[in-house]
Amino acid sequence: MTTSHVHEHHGKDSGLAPELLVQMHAHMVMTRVLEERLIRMQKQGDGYFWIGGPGEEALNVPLGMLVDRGEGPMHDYLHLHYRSSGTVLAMGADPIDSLRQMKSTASDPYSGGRNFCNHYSFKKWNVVPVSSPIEVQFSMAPGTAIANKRAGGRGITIVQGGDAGTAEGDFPTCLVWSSRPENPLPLLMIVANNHWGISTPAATQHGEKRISDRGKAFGIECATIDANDPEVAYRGLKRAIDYVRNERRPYLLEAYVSRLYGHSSSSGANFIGEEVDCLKRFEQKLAERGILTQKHMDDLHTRYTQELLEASKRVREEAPPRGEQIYDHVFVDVDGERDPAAMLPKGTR
Amino acid sequence: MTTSHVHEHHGKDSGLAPELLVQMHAHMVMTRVLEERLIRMQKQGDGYFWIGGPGEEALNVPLGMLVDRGEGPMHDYLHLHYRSSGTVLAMGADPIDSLRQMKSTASDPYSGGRNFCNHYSFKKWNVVPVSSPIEVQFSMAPGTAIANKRAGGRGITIVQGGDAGTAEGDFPTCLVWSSRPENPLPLLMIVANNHWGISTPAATQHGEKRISDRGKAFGIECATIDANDPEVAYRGLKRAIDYVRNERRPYLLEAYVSRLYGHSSSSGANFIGEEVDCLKRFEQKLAERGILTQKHMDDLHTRYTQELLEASKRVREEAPPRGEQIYDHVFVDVDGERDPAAMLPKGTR
Amino acid sequence: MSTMVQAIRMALHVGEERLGVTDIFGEDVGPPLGGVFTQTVGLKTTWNSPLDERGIVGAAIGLALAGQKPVCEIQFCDYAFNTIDLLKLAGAMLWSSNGQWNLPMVLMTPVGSGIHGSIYHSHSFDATATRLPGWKIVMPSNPRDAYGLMLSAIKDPNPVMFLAPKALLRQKALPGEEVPGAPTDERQLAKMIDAPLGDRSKWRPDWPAVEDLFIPIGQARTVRAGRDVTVVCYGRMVQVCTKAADELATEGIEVEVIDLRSLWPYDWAALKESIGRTHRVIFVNEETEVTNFGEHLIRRTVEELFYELHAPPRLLAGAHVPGIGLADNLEQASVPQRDGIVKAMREIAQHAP
Amino acid sequence: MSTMVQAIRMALHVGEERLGVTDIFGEDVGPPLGGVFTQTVGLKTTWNSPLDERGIVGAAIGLALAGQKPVCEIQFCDYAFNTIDLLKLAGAMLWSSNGQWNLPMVLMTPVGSGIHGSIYHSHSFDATATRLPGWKIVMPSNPRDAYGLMLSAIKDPNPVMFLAPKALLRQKALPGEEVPGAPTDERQLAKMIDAPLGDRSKWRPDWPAVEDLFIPIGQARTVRAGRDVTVVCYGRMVQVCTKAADELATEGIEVEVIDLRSLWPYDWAALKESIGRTHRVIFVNEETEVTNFGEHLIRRTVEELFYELHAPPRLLAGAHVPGIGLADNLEQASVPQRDGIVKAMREIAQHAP
Ligand SMILES: Cc1ncc(C[n+]2csc(CCOP(=O)(O)OP(=O)(O)O)c2C)c(N)n1
Ligand SMILES: Cc1ncc(C[n+]2csc(CCOP(=O)(O)OP(=O)(O)O)c2C)c(N)n1
Ligand SMILES: [Mg+2]
Ligand SMILES: [Mg+2]
Repeated sequence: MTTSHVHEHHGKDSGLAPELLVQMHAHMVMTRVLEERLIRMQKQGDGYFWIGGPGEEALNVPLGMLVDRGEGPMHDYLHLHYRSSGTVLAMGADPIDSLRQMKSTASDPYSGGRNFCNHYSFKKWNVVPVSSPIEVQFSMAPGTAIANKRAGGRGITIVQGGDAGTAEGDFPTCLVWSSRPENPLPLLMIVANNHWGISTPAATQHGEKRISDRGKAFGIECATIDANDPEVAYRGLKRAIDYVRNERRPYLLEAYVSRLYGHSSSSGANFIGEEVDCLKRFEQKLAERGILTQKHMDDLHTRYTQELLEASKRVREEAPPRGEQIYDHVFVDVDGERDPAAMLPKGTR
Repeated sequence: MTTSHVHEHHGKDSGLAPELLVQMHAHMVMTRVLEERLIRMQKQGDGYFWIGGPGEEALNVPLGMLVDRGEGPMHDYLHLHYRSSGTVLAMGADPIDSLRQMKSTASDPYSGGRNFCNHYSFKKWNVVPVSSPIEVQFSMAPGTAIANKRAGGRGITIVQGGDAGTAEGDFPTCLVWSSRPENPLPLLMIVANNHWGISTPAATQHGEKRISDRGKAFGIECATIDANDPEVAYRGLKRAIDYVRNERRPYLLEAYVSRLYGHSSSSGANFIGEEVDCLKRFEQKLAERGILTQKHMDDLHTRYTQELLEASKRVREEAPPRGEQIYDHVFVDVDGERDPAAMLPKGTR
Repeated sequence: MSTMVQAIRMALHVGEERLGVTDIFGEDVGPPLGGVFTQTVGLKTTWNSPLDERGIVGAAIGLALAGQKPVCEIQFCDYAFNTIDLLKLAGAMLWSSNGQWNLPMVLMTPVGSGIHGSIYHSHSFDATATRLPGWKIVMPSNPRDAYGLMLSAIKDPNPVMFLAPKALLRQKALPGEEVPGAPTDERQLAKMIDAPLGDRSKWRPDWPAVEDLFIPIGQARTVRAGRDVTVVCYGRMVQVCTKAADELATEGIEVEVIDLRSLWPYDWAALKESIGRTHRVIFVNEETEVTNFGEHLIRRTVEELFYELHAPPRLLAGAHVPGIGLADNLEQASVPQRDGIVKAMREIAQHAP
Repeated sequence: MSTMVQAIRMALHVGEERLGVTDIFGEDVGPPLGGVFTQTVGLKTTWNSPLDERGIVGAAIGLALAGQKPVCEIQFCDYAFNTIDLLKLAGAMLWSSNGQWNLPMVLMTPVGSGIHGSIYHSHSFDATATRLPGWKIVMPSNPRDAYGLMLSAIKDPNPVMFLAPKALLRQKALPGEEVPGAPTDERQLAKMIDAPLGDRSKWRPDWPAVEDLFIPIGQARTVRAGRDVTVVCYGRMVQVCTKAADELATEGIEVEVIDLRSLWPYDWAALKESIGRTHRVIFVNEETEVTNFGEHLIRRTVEELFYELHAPPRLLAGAHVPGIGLADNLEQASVPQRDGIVKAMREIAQHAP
């Protein structure tokens, strides 16, 4: 059966354990604080460009908490986008490494100072490199999903992108390839719908009432949820992930999110008051329900802010990569073979 | 309202005028005879490769009869595929020109001996060049449809491809671009579904129950018809074309067809007994209903066969293009400007 | 003193008003943004497309087939690499239809490094572009050329690709590089055609009466005359090479700098004349150095001018690595820098056969 | 005497049995057809993909990311031009992740003209392929090299592209070009591994006990020694150049023919040694002649061997036009032919400085 409906659970209890909500809240705060630190660094000249996920915490943190983390096809593969900080932090990433990537230091573990901030890569956790081209992850995801299925375990592949990106051919490629009658795949497709593509409103370009409806023609299970509520998001994600894990079939989840600081530093990276702030809304609920006091939450915010401020100072002292390192990692060596990079004609530059 | 259903009208009267059916039949016979002549030419060494449309006559001939033929955006634009001989013949193409393209003569009006047979191009009739790459026509069609809409007349754009090709990103590109809320387009998308992609059965690769369902998420009107019956096809096409002409909105039509001589000469180009022969079936009906006698139809078949045999002999005498002509038509000249081709370094070959 | 981005915008305006441009479109090209570099803000025929480069190129081809005159944009050339088949198709449309269908379309896209763009906002496109028979390729190095080449591109009945060096888009015109007819006071020009920050829904540009300027496609420009060495470059490298040449002049080495401006067709006559005089030539571009357009120019040079050469011809180009890294050191090690160019110029000038 | 297509098939079989190949896939690669040239018929891990080149390359990348060893096929390289962005991404995966993720994948695709393939079954891919940093590129000219290069490609932990000259796929091996361990009786080999016509659902191949043969990627082969002129070629042009050289031998001109075999990395040492001896060199390939890989080799030659040259280096390559036309005259005017090669060899041999 194929379903598509918006779950609304604001206010009323979601049935999730308070401990879980507290943990979720802490990850969301750290994510927000990290993004705000990255934005500040860029504005202060400690980085060239910022793009990230403030406004997607309520979706991305629960995702990170639900992932089966590990290396190899028995665990989940993640093909994330440049707004996925909440997911990797919830998985256990050290926020200072994000500052390193922003500062383009040699110590940046994700790209060695080569790529923009929030372009993650964790081999040990199956988080494949985030790349700037929109939607290409949807063409690669079926490959890791084939490996998940072949491995015979419960590992699945999760791929995430934005709403405007679904106009690229890679999105339907993922729909077609994940639902091949010959080999349906354990693949969860997540569309983080913030209703924008840089400056272009989704409503002007997209005739779909729901993006998730695009899965129906393929018999793909699909749903649309309000992911500005982390409890709704957690339950929607859990339902989807459980389905994919158990049925070994694809699922398309559309999640409404906010874009709280605009598209990127190119558009100013200033707080957008009109958008729903999932963290603020969540904190109100936690306070109302007496799960956390506002004081506790404010203190947490202050502590994390202080931690990351100090971390950013440490990062400022770290060395940048050296020019000749551009020739590192073009190929992995095959024993006995001369490094082909060494065979390059090296023109003067 | 979005509909999707298979119309079945075999046997019973379709309400189409006998004169129309007779004309339709004649075009279908000519199309079949032409394709069989092309196949023979290739087998006799009078051409290198055959690909074409035997088995799609019941779809393509009605399409050609329903087109608003002319040049410019007040008329229909056609983005056809390599099985569309029935459409261009019904529009009035001279079959001998197809033989010329098969024989790669300089007189081939479609490509001057450059392209494979059944790769049509009629500037005067808005039939844009058929190209071998699958599905790219679906990325170009929105452009001519924008021009149709802008012109303010009743002209529309019609694009046609096969079933396997819908796996390419170009097909959904056409769905997205034709249904943009900002500017919905008068665009008829036709998928000729013969259930094969060369050797690959559609059922192994495609999870869609109906390909036409893919339009639904975009609010695109869609239908699936049995186009092995030219009367069903005529009425299904007319309904679709009228809708697009009047509403200036997109329509997705999936049409079941046969592949009567296999994929191409590469797969032998022999008659496939198991597939429904739309012409044979139509002739039975015409005879049953007393609209045409079998004798008349056989005579027509014989006469066309004779005509094309003689035409092929004439074509055999026509000159091939000259080698230096490869430099013709790289650019249209801008007055006063030296032809850039003349500026080429001409390496020895 | 207009900037290159203003020059492009004014050329597109002239295209709309006097040359029949019907559609200027691409991602974020229309209101409210008017292009990620403001290159299309305030224009009449702009519209936003879905985030789909294949759709953009395809729609432009379709529009041109239907006799419209589209100018489409790929937001960064880094994102054009999933459309090469369609670009080839566009270049082949006239040829494969034996002369029936020409495509009066322009594709514009920002290229090159120099804005800390990291791996996906630093690509060059000249090597790929010159491998597309049926396309004309232009690449300006200053506002005036950007204006004049865009007008010629729009007027041309063939597909023309306009490669805009993104690092130069916001630079001001130097004397002699102004757009003819545009106010020379930059504040005034900005007030007339630059959109205000924030809400622009009510703002309308006040276009200056700019004049026609059609810089012939295929015509190079000698930026700096010199007797000792010929340097052939284009785009962002023109300024770098000119500065390097000025530096060497203090050592008494006179370098001639030629701005190719059109990559296809290119001005072989001008190159031949200059190389025949200086007998020494260096080709400079930012593109990765293997199977590079500068290598074509070297091949042409040794094919036709071998015995004119008093030194081996040189290529200075980008490193053959998978991308341009974000860190300064990485970017600088990846594309030609002034010091390396000065050094190469000195070496080749002093080279004794 | 196996054919190249049989050699490829046997190499893929060895890949499955001894080198860990997990997936051989692409359009019509699996049963019932086993490839449009029968290159994958009877293999164990083959499967058919949807008609979606982007999906094919993407899936191969994903499989390689997950530690599988895929060999994917693009049915004709003419249809790979909508995947260049993904090919670039694959080549950049290790580099952009600072060494974390290598991609053990092979992409194979038929290239070149010679089968009357018209505009879309005649493309070459060597220029585009050599513009993909992070990829290794191999291109065999005979069955033995096809076998040995495919085994090395499969064993390599990096992305390797295997370009198969489609016009040679069905040619029989000449003496010395056999696949080690394969029966030399062609009837016998065909009976063992070629599928019967018609229904193959019950047929199973009987694989011969072929031996390991790893031809190092980056190692050229001297096909024919000669003192007067060096000719550097690959793929289909190797036979054409060798025949041309044999013809000139009757005039007393001894041409050395080098089969590059690997385009990236390429065997510069071998080229340098040969050109240093003959002092005259011609590069021959089928690819369009502008921004052509042979032009890179000419650049490298003049950069390092300028004063060794007794004649201008030459390039013989494809015409810079939008396609290769179907008519014989058009195809022959578009790609290098034996007569033109003989003429160029004679000219350069007799060239007096
Ligand atoms: C293939 C490609 N085209 C264009 C761009 C430039 N670009 C970067 S982000 C973006 C908008 C993406 O919108 P969406 O997919 O909705 O994701 P969001 O940024 O809203 O999360 C564009 C056009 C790109 N990075 N990649
Ligand atoms: C982009 C592209 N990929 C591959 C091919 C090779 N090819 C030619 S026809 C064909 C199958 C097309 O199947 P379908 O779209 O169903 O059309 P049909 O031939 O069945 O009418 C393939 C794979 C091609 N021509 N273009
Ligand atoms: Mg968005
Ligand atoms: Mg089909």
